[in-house]
This record gives sequence, structure tokens and C-alpha cells, in this order.
Amino acid sequence: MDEKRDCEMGSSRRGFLKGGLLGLGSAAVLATLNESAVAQSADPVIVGAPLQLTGAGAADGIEFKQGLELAAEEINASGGILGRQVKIVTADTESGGDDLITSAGQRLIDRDGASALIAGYNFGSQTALQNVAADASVVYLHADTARAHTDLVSKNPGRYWGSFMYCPSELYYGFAFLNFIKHLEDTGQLKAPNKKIAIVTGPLVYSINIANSIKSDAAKYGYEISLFETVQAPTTDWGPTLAKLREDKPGFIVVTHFFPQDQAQFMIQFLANPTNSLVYLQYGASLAAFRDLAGDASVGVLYATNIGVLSGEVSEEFAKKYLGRYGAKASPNGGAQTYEALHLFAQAAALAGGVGKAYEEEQSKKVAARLKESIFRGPTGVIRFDQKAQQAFSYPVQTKDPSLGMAHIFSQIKRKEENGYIISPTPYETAQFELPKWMQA
Amino acid sequence: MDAAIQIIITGLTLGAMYALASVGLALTYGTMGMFNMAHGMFMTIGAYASYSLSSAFGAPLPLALVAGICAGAISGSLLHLLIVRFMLHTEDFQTTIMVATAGVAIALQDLILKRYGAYPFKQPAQIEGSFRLAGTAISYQSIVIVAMAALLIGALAWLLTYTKFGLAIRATAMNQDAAKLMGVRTERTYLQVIVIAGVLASAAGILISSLAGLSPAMGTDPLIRAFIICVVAGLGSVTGAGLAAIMMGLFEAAISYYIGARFGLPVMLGLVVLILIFRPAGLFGRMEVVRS
Amino acid sequence: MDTLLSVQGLSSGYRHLKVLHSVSLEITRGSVTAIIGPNGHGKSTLLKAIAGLLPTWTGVVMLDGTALPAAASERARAGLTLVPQGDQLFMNMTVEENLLMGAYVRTDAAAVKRTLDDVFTLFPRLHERRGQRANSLSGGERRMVGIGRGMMAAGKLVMIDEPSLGLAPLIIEQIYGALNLLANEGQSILVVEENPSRVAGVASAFHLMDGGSFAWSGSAAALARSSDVLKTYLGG
Amino acid sequence: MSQLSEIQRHLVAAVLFIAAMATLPYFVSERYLLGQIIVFMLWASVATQWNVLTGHAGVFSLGQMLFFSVGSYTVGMAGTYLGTSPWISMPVGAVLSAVAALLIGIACLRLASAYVALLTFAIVFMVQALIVTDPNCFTNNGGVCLPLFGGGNGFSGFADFGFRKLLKGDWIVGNYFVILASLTLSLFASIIVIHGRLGLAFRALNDSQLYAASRGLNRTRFRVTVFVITAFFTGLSGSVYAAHFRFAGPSLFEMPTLVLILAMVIVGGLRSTWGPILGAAAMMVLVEIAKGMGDVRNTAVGVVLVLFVLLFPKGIAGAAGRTLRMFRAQRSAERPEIAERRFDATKTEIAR
Repeated sequence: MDEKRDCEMGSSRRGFLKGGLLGLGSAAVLATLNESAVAQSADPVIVGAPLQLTGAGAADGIEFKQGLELAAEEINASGGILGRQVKIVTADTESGGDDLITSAGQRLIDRDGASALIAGYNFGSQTALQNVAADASVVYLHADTARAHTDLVSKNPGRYWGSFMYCPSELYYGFAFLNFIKHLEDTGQLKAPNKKIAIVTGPLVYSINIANSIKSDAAKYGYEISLFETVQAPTTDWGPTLAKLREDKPGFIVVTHFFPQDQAQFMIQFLANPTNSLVYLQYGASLAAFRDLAGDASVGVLYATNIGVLSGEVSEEFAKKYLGRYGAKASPNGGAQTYEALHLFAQAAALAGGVGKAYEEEQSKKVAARLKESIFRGPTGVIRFDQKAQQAFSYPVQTKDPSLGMAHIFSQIKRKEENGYIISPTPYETAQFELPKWMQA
Repeated sequence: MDAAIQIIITGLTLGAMYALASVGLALTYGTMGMFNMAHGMFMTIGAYASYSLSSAFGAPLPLALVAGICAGAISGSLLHLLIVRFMLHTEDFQTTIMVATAGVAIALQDLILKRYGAYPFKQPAQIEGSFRLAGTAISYQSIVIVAMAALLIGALAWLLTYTKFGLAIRATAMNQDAAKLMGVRTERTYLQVIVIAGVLASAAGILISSLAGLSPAMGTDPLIRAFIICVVAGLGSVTGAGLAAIMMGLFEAAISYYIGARFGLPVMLGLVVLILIFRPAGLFGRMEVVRS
Repeated sequence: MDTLLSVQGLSSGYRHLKVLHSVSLEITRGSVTAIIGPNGHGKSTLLKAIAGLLPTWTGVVMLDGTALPAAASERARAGLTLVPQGDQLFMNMTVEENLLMGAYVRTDAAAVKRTLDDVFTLFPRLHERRGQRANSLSGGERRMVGIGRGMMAAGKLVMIDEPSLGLAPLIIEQIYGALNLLANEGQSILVVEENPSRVAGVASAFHLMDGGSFAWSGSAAALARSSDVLKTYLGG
Repeated sequence: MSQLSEIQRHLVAAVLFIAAMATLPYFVSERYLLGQIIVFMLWASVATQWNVLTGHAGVFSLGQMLFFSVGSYTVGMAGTYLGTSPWISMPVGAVLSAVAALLIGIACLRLASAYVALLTFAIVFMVQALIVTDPNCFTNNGGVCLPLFGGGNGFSGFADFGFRKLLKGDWIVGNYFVILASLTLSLFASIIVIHGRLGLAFRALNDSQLYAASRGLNRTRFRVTVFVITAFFTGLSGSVYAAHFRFAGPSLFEMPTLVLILAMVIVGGLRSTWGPILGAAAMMVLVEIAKGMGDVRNTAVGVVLVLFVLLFPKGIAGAAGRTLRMFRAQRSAERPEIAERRFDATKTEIAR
């Protein structure tokens, strides 16, 4: 498998040893760097944020904006980047295609004088902003969770030196899921009635790629795909799909269609007459909205994320701060992404001796080089970049060392009022897997 | 057998929601030749109004429902009084009103996003639980949706057929000048029509959000479907829109089950295209009304 | 003489095209007035302007001594009924619904019922077809519905635009028979016809319209004397 | 004679406009601004064609973005699967758009205008739904699953015009001129259609179907002809778009894009030759100003759109034309009124 080889190449010892920058809660590091610095300029550092602030992706886009604001405040409180304050300027990509995304990114650079671009995820081809960044010679950090990035950057590192994806690509969801359920069965935590996996996917490439990655590797783990269904968005009434599932009676149900509203309805309608199946929902179930909408039907659901707030001091402190600031309905999982990306950037820029300017590649290249060497611990885990693809390593799929990769966490919802409990991987777990109440032991 | 019942239940639930969403649109098009791009926003406003009242003030469910519907009626009358009234008899009304109402929709959606954020809130106006019919689970919410749609559309049909008020609306739709000659104050009729459309749409919005949750963009998809249903029905045919919506709901559910969920909508749209090519005035439309 | 309708210096038209040039007209209560003249010279335009379907550019329209408001619906409510050319029925409504629409502004249900019976007595054919949709009727039947609908308003003045247009002679006779009955009951009527011979027996006052104004006006007796004048206009 | 000179007047104006546009890159060096002018030119071209179709031929199509997408997808797919340069695939894209329009046109242009609008809308929506939910990988390049029609991500990163190699940092100027050339073609074509024989036929058809029928003009055939011609240039714009952004994806089909361009046509002034260009410019400026307003951006755009349509139902061109006519009327009151009167006279005559 191509993907596998890439992973192993990326985690080669040489690549690992080369990096050596340790970020232990960046504010401290940054503050130390700032102490010795003389302010380089009175002008603030402009960080451009091309985010989907309206349209279908707005819920996440707004979290991304809040994460950036929170990080900027903290950075500024500790002296900015070598004495220069950080200012966030957003541009709305309107949940649209490449034309809107490109225009938003270009506007931030040319109009607002952005020295770098930081985003959560955007739609479109997920290669638009890399091109804007490459043409303008700026650093661009994003969490598209897109294989498209891996491919783009590793094929043309000379052009895309400034583009970094600070999370692993969506393909790891496939292996990780199969690995995880096999582990559950091997350790006797789960006795599934059969080896059948039913996959329900949705209309975006993210969903489809994950579904396909499970489909293509299932046989290797000893599973078979008994049903593969693609639904429209929105899907509010799951009757026909559930009828198929009830006829199929699979041991595992995977829903990679990731809208929390649709997933909530899926669970409510599924539980009206459940089959003896483990249910795994992609992404949506990790949001508070899912538990709100599904209520009791959310309990027992499994979900995974490869960039989510973990357990432990760093993460819990962040979550508390974030929720305190933006209200109980806010989603720390969303805000954490851009939050840590900005911290990571600030630290790398400070180490590199300051941020670069657009269209002048020298300084930005120094920042990029520092980013490439960073090992940064944020609320979602450790960001360490694959040297070739410039995307974060995934733990435990790519590296066995939790301090060297971003954790691919599996969580299970235990109470509808609370976020899911992390049940894998070690050392982040906070609870054990429990058989969902609709399943037979 | 289970599957068949499930398809019928899904089909009726979807169909009922589509029907509520499209009947008002058909009525506005039929009486005033207006494609109301803000019709989807009526749904959103109704849903949010009902949500706000019951969550912020703890209002009981029926009251919240009434509030949502009132919000739809108010939005409808404001749309007419502030905008449509001035454009109604201008040249190119059909195209310019689309842009004007699209402008309204853009602004309103943005205001709702600013006021409520993009968080998909749960609609409090719903009933949980389900019962079994021949082994198939049927949720009470589906029953509520179908019943409420039947009630409202039935009320509209009764209004249009048996009351003087309805007679005036139909007369205006069929022949504006003749209606005026009968003493019908057509300007007032137009206002009434938009208010009715607002009421039905906001009711649809409340029901749709009871399944899909609330979001500022929640009206977009139902609006698109409502447009298409109006075509299948024959533009301006109100009863046709109701029937077509139920048929489309059933069709979509059946195609989803037998061919695949992803084909539910496209195959149905393909049928729409074919229907139109071979029955240019729609399934229930009448040629002389719409032929140019 | 009791003047019911008084039109003074009325000008009107379509968009930029002026059709009526300062027309004045008086109608006596309980009489039948006919406007005759060749096609395309503003007869129908005059009726539409009086009914309020076309805007009044200059001039005044008064009914029973009070000036009428501009809107057609208000004029209808004031008792001015127009039976338009080409019937303009509500095609997807039944015959009975069409007739009831005629009585839209009336509130006395019993009185409406009586008028409906009158219409059915006058046009028994409509009674047979009361449940049929208007679009399934023949041309003659549609005309009957149109006139019947006009009667339903029980207005002060009924204006009928070309009642014989496009009908077979036998049907025309029936229609005029009905108009005669109405006139005998004292209904004030203003009728437009291209050909004066049809209305000669019914109407008491005549106006010849040409180029948007009256070229000749007179009584039934005067009409009979002035056949030469008419010939030049009507080419008959 | 006067017909000919009218065409000439518009053509001269077009030449001047294009020449002015051609000098812009010498004054504007900011890439964002050039990029926005490029977007303006793309949408102006689409709006111009839409106006020919809706304003002049009376075909209210909501499927224009489908033809735009056929052009874009042709360039995207040819570039991705065959490595074809856009210089070759662009004309192919335009032709394929025209073919698509021919098929759709034959099927639905005999219908009433409202139905044409909704039917074309339904077709666009159907195509989009099929594309974005396609889970079957046509190619699986190193784990990047690519459905035949690109799925939700669409196509990206394929060959562009080649100016990046040639002009380095100034590649966008190269793109600028290619897009200007496509706008030029579209604009000239629209002038020729509107003021040429086809336009005459449409005026005849619009004024009186009876009269036109008596002269042997077949309404549907003319409508299909214009549908195909406008689709060709719309498709051309789409293919240029794809080569410029190196992107072709399903976001092109979405409602906001459609509404934006429809707004350009209406704000500019339906039926006016230059309206869509003015409208496109006005909308771009409006959106640009609104972007600077931050949070209230969309509210502002929506409100301005409503106010504009309310105050100027005939668009910028209509308002300008009215001012101009008033000015002229003051100088010589006679002429236009006579012409108008004659026009109305024929109309009422036929109406009777």
C-alpha cells in the first residue's frame, strides 16, 4: 500500500532526530524568547485567517476564529512575536469553492498585509490556499485533514515549502478504525455477532475518502463490507437506509457522513429498532451539538478524531479557558486547532528571528524551516511534521511514541451532558470501552 | 414488508414537510407570478422564533408553535408591505423580484447567523418516542409532522374552496382584472397570500427543524425542493403542489431503498425533467394558465 | 331627468398612447345607452377607463353625484359593474363560483340567493351547468356567465362590452332577449356594440365613437334619421 | 442604415472599453486587485450572455452556471486525465457547452418561461447531486480517490495557461490578458446578436408573435439558437475560469454564485447592451466595500441589493438611459415619442 509506505518513510528515524525543538506549552517558550528581544517594529504582525464564516461550514469557522483570537491574546500578553503584537484578520471563504477561497487568501495578503495564513479547514479542492501561499511566499498552516495536501506538497516540495497541515490526513481514519475494532474483539471487550461492516457515507470527499479507506482495507483485518451507501446532505429521515441496515444486521455500522444534525437523527431513528451493531460516527458526534440533538440516543456512540482536545493538563486547561470565554455551547475541539496553530507559528517565527513579508521568501523560509523542526504540544496533542509531506504525524498509526505524533483518539459517549470519554489510545484514555446498551453481550 | 412500511412512513414524513414548504410558494407564484427566494427564510424565521420563545421564556409548546407561525406571518406581511408592493406591477417583475427577495434572504440569513451563531440548536417543539406497527418503529414525531401538514394544508384547501376569502384569492390568481371588477381589493389579496405563505413556511420550518435542528442555512435545501415540487405540480397549482410533494416524498424514499440513497434526489429530478418535457404544464397544471 | 353616471372630459390610454380625448357622457337612471362605432376607436377603452381598469388621465367620473375613487375594486363596490369583452371568466372555477364571485361585495346572503335564482331563470342553461368549470363551456355559455356574473353584483349600472361579439345569430338573439328583460326591470345599462342595428331596439340613447371622442350623439329617433352619418363611419 | 450605425456605435464603444481594460495591468500591480478584476471580467462575460438570453431572447434560464461548468470541467478533466493544455481544451469546452445547450434547449425551450427557469434549475441541481455523492474512485492516485467527475473536491492543480513558467511572478498578467480576450469575444458576440439580425427577429417576436409567425419566424428555433450561442460563450468563460484558478468543482453550481450573477444582470439593467458589464462592476465594488465592513458584510450586500432593485427596477443602465432621454427630450421633444407611439399603436392593434 502506498499510504503505508509513506507513513513509514515519514517516521524514519532520521526525520525524527533532525527535529529537536520542544515546545512545552508555547507561551513560556515564547515569553523567554521575547524577553531577550528588542521590538523589531511597532507594526503588528498580521496573521490572515481565511475561514468559512458563513454558509454550511460556519459553525466550525466561527470556532476557528475564536481559537485564533484567544491565542493572539495570550501571545500578545507575553510580548507578541519578538515584541511585535499579533493581529488576526479574517476573510470569509463562504464555505465556497476555490475561487472564493483563493480570493479570500489573496486579499489577506495583498490588502491586509498578512505575513502568514492560518486556517482550520476549508472546502473546495483543498489545494487553493497552498497555491496562494506559494505564489506569495508566505507560511500557511491548516487542518484540512486532506490527503490532497499530502500529495500536493510531497510532489512539489520546492513550490510548497510554506504549506503545513497540522493534522494527519483523513486516510488514517480507515486503518485506525479497523485496528481499533480488531483490538476490541481481540481483547474480548466486544463480541460482535459477525464480521460485517456497513458503511454510510455522505457527499463530501472527506467522508468518501474515509469510507473508501475502510472499504479497501477491511479484508486485511478480517472484515467484510456488507453495505456501502452514500446519502445526500441533509438526510433527516433515515428510514430507507435503516431498513437496509436492519435487513443486513451488520456487526459494525460506520457513518462517515459527518453532519451532527444528520447523525443525531440517525441515532434516534436507529434506536427505535436497533440492530446488534457497534455504531461509529465520524466527527459530528464529537460536537456538543450532536449530544444536544440526539439526547439519550447519543449514549454509547463511538467516534474518532485525529485532531481533538485530549485529556491531561494542557488540554483540560485549554478547554476550561475556551468554554469560560465562549460559553458552554462552544466547541473546544474546533477552537483548539487554530489556537495551537497560531501558538506554533508564533514560536517558530520567534525562533526564526521574526516573521517574513509576503513576496519576500527569505524570512518566511526560515520560519518554515523552524516549523518543520518543531515538536509542539498543544491541546490536541503533539504536532510534529512529516518532513516530506509537511503534515502532522499520527499516533499510534504512524509512530508508536505518543510524544511524537498527534493522537488519533477514539471516544465513547457515556453521558449525554458530557463530551465523550477517550477510550484509546494510551496514555490519553480516561475510560474503558463499554458495550452500548442496545448491543447484546 | 418491513421495508415497505418504512418507505411509506419516510415518504409521508418527507412528503408532508415538502408539501408545507411548497404549497405557500405555489400560492405566491400562482397569484402574483413571484418566485420568492426568501421563502426559505420564512422557514428559518419560524423555526428560530419558536425555539427562542420556548427556550428563553420557557413558553409551553403550543404557544411556541403559535409564536413561530406568527413570526412567519409577520415576516410575510413585512416583505409585502416594504418591498413586493412597490414592485408588483413593474416590468420584468418575475426576474427583479427574484433578486430583491434573494437580497432579503441574504441579509436575513446573515442577521440570524449574527444573532444565534451557527450552532445547530435543538428545536424544543417536538415529541419523543415511537411505537411499533407490524414490527416497524414509527416515531411520534413523524405522526405529528404528517398530522400537522394535513391539518394546515386541509385548512388552506377549505379556505380556498369554501370561503369568500379563498374565492377572492383564487379569482385574483386566475384573472386579476376580472377580480378587481368584482370588487376584490387585489392589493390586499396579495398581502393575504404572502401572509399565508409565511404561515405555512414557518410551520414547515418548525417541523423540519424538529428533525434537522436549527441553523441559519436550514431553509436553503427545502426551498430548492419546494421550487422543484412546484414545477412538477404545475406552477401555481396549490392542490397539485400538495399531491406532488407527497408523491415525491414516497418516490424519493423508494428510490433510496431500492436503488441507493444517493440516487433518491437525482432520479427524482430526472423524472421531473422528463415529466416536464412530455407534460409541459406539470402533472396538475393547466395549459392555458401558464403557456406564454 | 335623473342622472346616474356622469363622465366629464375623460382622457385615458395605454402607457404613452392616448386613446380617449376628453369624452363626456351622461346616463339617465333606468335607461339603456349604447356606444357604437367602428373597431379600434376607443369604445372598449372608454368602458375600461370608467370602470377604473385604465387610469384617468384627465376628467372626472361621477356616480350618483359623487366622484368615484380611482381603483377598479372601489368603483365596483360603488355599484359600477363591467361585463368585459371576451368574458374574462375565472376559468378554473365552476359556473356557480363565477356567479358568486359576481356578488363578492354583497353581504346579504338571502338577496344573493334570489339574484342567483334570477340568473338561472334568465339563463336556464347555466343552471344545468352550474357545477362545470368555466373553461369547459361554449362561447355562448361563457357570455351568459359573464352577463349573469354582472347581474349578480346588483350594481347601479351594468356596462356590457360587445355582447354579440363572435357569437352565432341564434345565441345573439338569446343574449339580447335577456338584456331586454333586464332593461324592462329598470336596470341601467351601458352597452358597447360595433353594429347599431343590434342595439337599436333596446337602447334609448346613442353615442357614435370615432378617433377617441364622440362624433355623434342622439336618441333612438335621431339615430333612425341619421343613417347617412352612420354609414360614413360604419361603412355599412 | 440606422441599424448598421447602431451596431457600429456599440462596437466602437466595446473597442474603447477593451482598450481601457488592457491598460489596467500597467497601473495595477497588486495581485489581489488584478485577481478581482479577472473575476469581474469572468462574471461580466457570463452576465452579458445571460442578458442576451433573458433580456433579449426572453429565455429565463437558471442553468447558465451549468454551461459555465461544462467549460470548466472540460478543462479540468482534460488537464487531469489527459494532461491536455487548456489552450486545446478551452475551445473544446466551449463547444461541449454549446452541445449541452442544444440538447437541453430542444427538450425544454418550447415551454413557458417560468418552466424553462425551473427546469434548467432542476437539471443543474440534479447534476450537482450526482457529482458530489459519487463515491466510486475513477483513479486512486496514491490514496487520493478521484471520482470520474471529481466528486465534492472537484479537479485542481492541472495545467494552466503556462504563464507561471513564462512570466514568473507576473503570471497573473498573462492570465489577465487571456481572460480579457475571452470577455472581448463574448462582448462582441453579444453586440452582434443583440443589434444584428437575430436581435431584430427577437424584437419582432417579442412585439408580436402573430406578426412574427406571419413572417415565418419560428420562435422555438430562434430561442434554441440563442441558447446555444450564449452557452458557447458562457462555456468559454467557464473554461478560462478553470485554467485561471486551476480548479473546476461543484461549488460552481451552488445557489450563491447563481444569485450573484443574476444580481449583476438585474442591477446593471436587463435588456441593456452594457448593463451586465456595469452591473458586474457595481456588484464587485459593492462586495468589495462590504468585505471591508467585516461582520455586517452579507447584511449590507443583501440590503443594498433590495434597495437597488426597489429604486432602480431597470438597473443602472435604465436609470442612466432615463436621465439621458430626459436630457435629450429637453433638446428635441419630438422624435422618440413618435417612435414610441408607433410601436405602441401596433401593439394595441394586435391586442384587439
